[in-house]
Amino acid sequence: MKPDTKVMTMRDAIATYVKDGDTLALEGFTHSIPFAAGHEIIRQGRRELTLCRLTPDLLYDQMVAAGCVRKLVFSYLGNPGVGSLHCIRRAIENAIPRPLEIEEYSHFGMVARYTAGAAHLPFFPVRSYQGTDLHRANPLIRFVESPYGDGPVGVVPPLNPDVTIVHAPRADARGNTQFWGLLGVQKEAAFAARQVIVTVEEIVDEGVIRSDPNRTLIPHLVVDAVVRQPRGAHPAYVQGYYDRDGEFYLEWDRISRDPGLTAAWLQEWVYGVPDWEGYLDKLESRQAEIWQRLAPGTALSEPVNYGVYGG
Amino acid sequence: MKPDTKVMTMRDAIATYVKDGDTLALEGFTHSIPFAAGHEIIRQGRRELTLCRLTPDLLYDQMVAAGCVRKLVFSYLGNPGVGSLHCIRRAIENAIPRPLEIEEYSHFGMVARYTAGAAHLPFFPVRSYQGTDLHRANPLIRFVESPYGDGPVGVVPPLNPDVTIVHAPRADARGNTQFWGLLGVQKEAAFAARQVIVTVEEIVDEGVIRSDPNRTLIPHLVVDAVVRQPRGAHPAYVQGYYDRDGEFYLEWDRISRDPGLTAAWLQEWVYGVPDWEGYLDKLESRQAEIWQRLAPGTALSEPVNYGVYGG
Amino acid sequence: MEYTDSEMMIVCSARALAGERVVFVGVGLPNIACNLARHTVSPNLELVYESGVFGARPARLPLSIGDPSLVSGAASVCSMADLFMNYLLGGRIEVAFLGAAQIDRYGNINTTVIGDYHHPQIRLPGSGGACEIAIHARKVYVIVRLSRRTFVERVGFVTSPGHLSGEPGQRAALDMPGLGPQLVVTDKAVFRFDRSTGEMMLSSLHPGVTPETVQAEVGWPLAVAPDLETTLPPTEQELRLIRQELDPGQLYSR
Amino acid sequence: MEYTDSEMMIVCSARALAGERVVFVGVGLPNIACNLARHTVSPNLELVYESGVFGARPARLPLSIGDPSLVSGAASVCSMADLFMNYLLGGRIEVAFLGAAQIDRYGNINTTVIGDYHHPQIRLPGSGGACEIAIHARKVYVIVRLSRRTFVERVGFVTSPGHLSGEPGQRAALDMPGLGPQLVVTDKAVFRFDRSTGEMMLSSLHPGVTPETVQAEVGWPLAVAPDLETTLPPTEQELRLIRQELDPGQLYSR
Repeated sequence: MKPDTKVMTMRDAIATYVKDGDTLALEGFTHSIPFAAGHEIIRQGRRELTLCRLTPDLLYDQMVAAGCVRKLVFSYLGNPGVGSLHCIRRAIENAIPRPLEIEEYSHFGMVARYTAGAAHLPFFPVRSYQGTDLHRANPLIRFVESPYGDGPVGVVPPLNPDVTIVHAPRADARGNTQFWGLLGVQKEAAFAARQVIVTVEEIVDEGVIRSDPNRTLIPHLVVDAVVRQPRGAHPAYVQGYYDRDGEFYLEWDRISRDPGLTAAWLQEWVYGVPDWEGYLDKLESRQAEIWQRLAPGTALSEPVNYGVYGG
Repeated sequence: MKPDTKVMTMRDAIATYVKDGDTLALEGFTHSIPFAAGHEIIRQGRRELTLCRLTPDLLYDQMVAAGCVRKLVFSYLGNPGVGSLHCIRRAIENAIPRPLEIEEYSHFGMVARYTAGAAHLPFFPVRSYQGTDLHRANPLIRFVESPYGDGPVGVVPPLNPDVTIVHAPRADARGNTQFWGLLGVQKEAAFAARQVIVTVEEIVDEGVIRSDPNRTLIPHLVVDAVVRQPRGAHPAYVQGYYDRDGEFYLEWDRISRDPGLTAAWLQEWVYGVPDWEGYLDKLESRQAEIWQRLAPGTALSEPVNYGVYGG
Repeated sequence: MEYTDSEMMIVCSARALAGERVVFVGVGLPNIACNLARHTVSPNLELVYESGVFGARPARLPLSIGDPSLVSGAASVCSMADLFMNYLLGGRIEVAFLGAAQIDRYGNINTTVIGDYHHPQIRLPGSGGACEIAIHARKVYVIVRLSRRTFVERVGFVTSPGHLSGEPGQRAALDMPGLGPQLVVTDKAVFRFDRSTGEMMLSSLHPGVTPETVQAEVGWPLAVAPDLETTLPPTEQELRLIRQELDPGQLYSR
Repeated sequence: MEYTDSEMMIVCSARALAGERVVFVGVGLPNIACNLARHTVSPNLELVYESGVFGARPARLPLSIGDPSLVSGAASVCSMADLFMNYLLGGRIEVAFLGAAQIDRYGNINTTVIGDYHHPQIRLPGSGGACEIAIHARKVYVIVRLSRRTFVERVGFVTSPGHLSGEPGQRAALDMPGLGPQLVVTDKAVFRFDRSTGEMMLSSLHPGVTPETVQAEVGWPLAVAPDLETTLPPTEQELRLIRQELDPGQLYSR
């Protein structure tokens, strides 16, 4: 069980819950990627991590470049809409800055692994992988005979991270966390984890959360730390809060092709700032108009009536 | 694929999509049970049905009493908070009005069957049934050896109804259907079905639906008919619309104990009215204050901002 | 103060929740017991309902686990797939309450059928979620009235496995994460289970009840705990909470 | 009217969606092709995005399948578990687009690695959802530029199975619900597959392209369809839609 007061600083949350050698999942499919948390992990110098994510994206590219990572568990290595993740490619192809072990699935394989992890199922059937070389590359992908006579069925084992970190629009102080927009695998990854850190755009009164319980995909029951971190997903986006900073995704392609530029970028934007507020200050000092540029218009959901019963 | 205009009368929807001998799922866990649709099936005299539901509840008790049903697939036979489902018990114990075949699971077994049905998985692992007699009573519950060395794991086969019928608060005319409150297995049962009928309290403009796409659990892609049927779940409740009519659940206990009273009730309330409007008229003529009695207060969800991106 | 059998059962159940944090709750007596525990021994107790509700704040006494009052103002409401997978199988439930039509010497429970399965004498409700609860919840507490019809040497049908035939290690060998039944609360006495034999044993007698009275309602030679106690009667505070706050209509506690 | 290679690929893909109803769409050319089809040959085409979006109404050209403009105003947005299970494995997808780093004679696709898996020459992105798409979508359309590096006799790694070794019935024997690749759209020509041999065959040459030009970029002796056609160039209406409405910045169609 989790304590009642879970609001922490990012520094304390990472220092308390993320240890060298841990298996981590920082999830979020394109949407709401926990960049601020990842940078803090780099800054605190965590090492020998196993990082799990469907789409490692720029965040894991940066963590690999920083030397935090021993192993990657994933299903798609790409800079979405741009091209390669050059740091991860360098690590896999040339062991720079260090050798990188990989364990590879398809998207649904990863989804199924988190789902099985959350439910403590010994395996999850995916009806995939037949006729491919993926199960030759990864011996954890196996086949079982269907007891209903449908032949062999591809299965994957559960995935239970030591820590799952997700970024969300809002939570209450106890950790009841609400999501809208793309949901990715955040719910499954959180329930599958031993410990959960939630970083949010806003900490709201629990009355806001309780006015719409169907939107609470991660309940406080499984949450260990709540970190208020506005704009904590930049350069990714948060639905209704800010847009994706597509320019940075392009710029990272240029930076990450060169190990020297990459190191300099990490020095300047991660090690060289004390925290995410420092990163945001630097960002705004370079691009005064950035948040105006990334601001979406307003499109509110129509309310629904849950009703008052009794009382 | 489904046509664009799907709004139909209840009579036409049932006549078009429900055939003698079909396997049906009328789902909704306590909440939003499609009583109006069930009554129309009785009224149209459908026979030899296989009815699937976690909790048959009063609705299937009535359909069994009316002689529509050849077989029941279920996990809990009870009048919630009251006691037995007497008509179903009579059918199982004494073949009245006809023998009733049963196929029995636990709740999670039924949930897993719909889930596997929706995803066309040949089986779903439940990690249940070991040490019980349930798999001796139902040979469709089987065990497979985990390929990761965790020993035998209970599994269930997919369930794919010919028709799934659910009642929901609101949908647009194409069938994009939104839910709040208890969600039961409605989504899984709908995706698992060959055809889907949605009955709703309100048909709303698609702008209402599209203002909150995360609430659309059943997309128009899988919906064949949309029936506007306010109060279509009575005596069950619809969150925010009306309360459960607990008095009727008690009264049914009395009526259903006696085959004669049961037949008279069906005659008066189902066969004796032309449609659900007739049922509601009769209800209001007996209890003028019924909807005031069952009206909840208002408790609106706090809106969320999805944002406008582009345009 | 006078009290009813039901009130005694509620109080015994609530007290057994001291130190527990997450309980899977059925409607009726368990619901009142869990809420009583929140007011007394276990203020941070979290209630999980099979229907998909976590962190309910009902404005009235819920009449079923699907009551709309459990939904409005809850912390989270999810599908049944999520509830069973992420909460129950996921190992988040520390204690769950079960009822029983029959319970045997080793805590195995029947809620399916009396007589032959295919030609039943009495058709009972079946498992619902009980089978999964019995396997996955860390501890199971049974609430049931004492009766020779109910307490049988061997249940005719195992819906929810207890300690099986009693030999230690059987549950683990069958991949059951939970410890099985730990407590049986009745209107006459409370039972626990012997860890080495898996057998139910008389643990506490309600005031005025003799071991012989209990044995007369149990269908096997009943073991008695070496430290057999007399149940402390409900306190004034417990009764006040039940009568004034938790079940003011005496719907369940009468 | 003049047109670019990309515009030709978009137009060929869009035309092949005539009569189709539900398409699984990737970003870039497939996205523009699907939207062009909605404006021309298939007005009721439904777009499903791997990211969890159904019935999108984007107010701008989405830059990735996770673009927020796909979410606002969509008919339904679900988790990736629901998207893969209920839409893709559930058999709801009629056509899906795939790209390829390598594609072979039988339509097998490699997007994983060039060289040894454990000591790769080039590490490619991997499967993403492509492996499931290739198995479960009823038909697969491949969009890829023609090049000898890409069109190889046998892919070095099968990420997404096509017609395997070409013998009929292999896919069904491996429990694959989908029919496999049906169409390969390139900048020089369009290919289909021989039903009896599973082999890719040249089906339509873009204007001005000779069979020899195509063969030079294909790593095996290429079969030619008996009814080899010349691709109809993009119409004025198609080009106007692409340039003015679907990709006004010529981000993808240049």
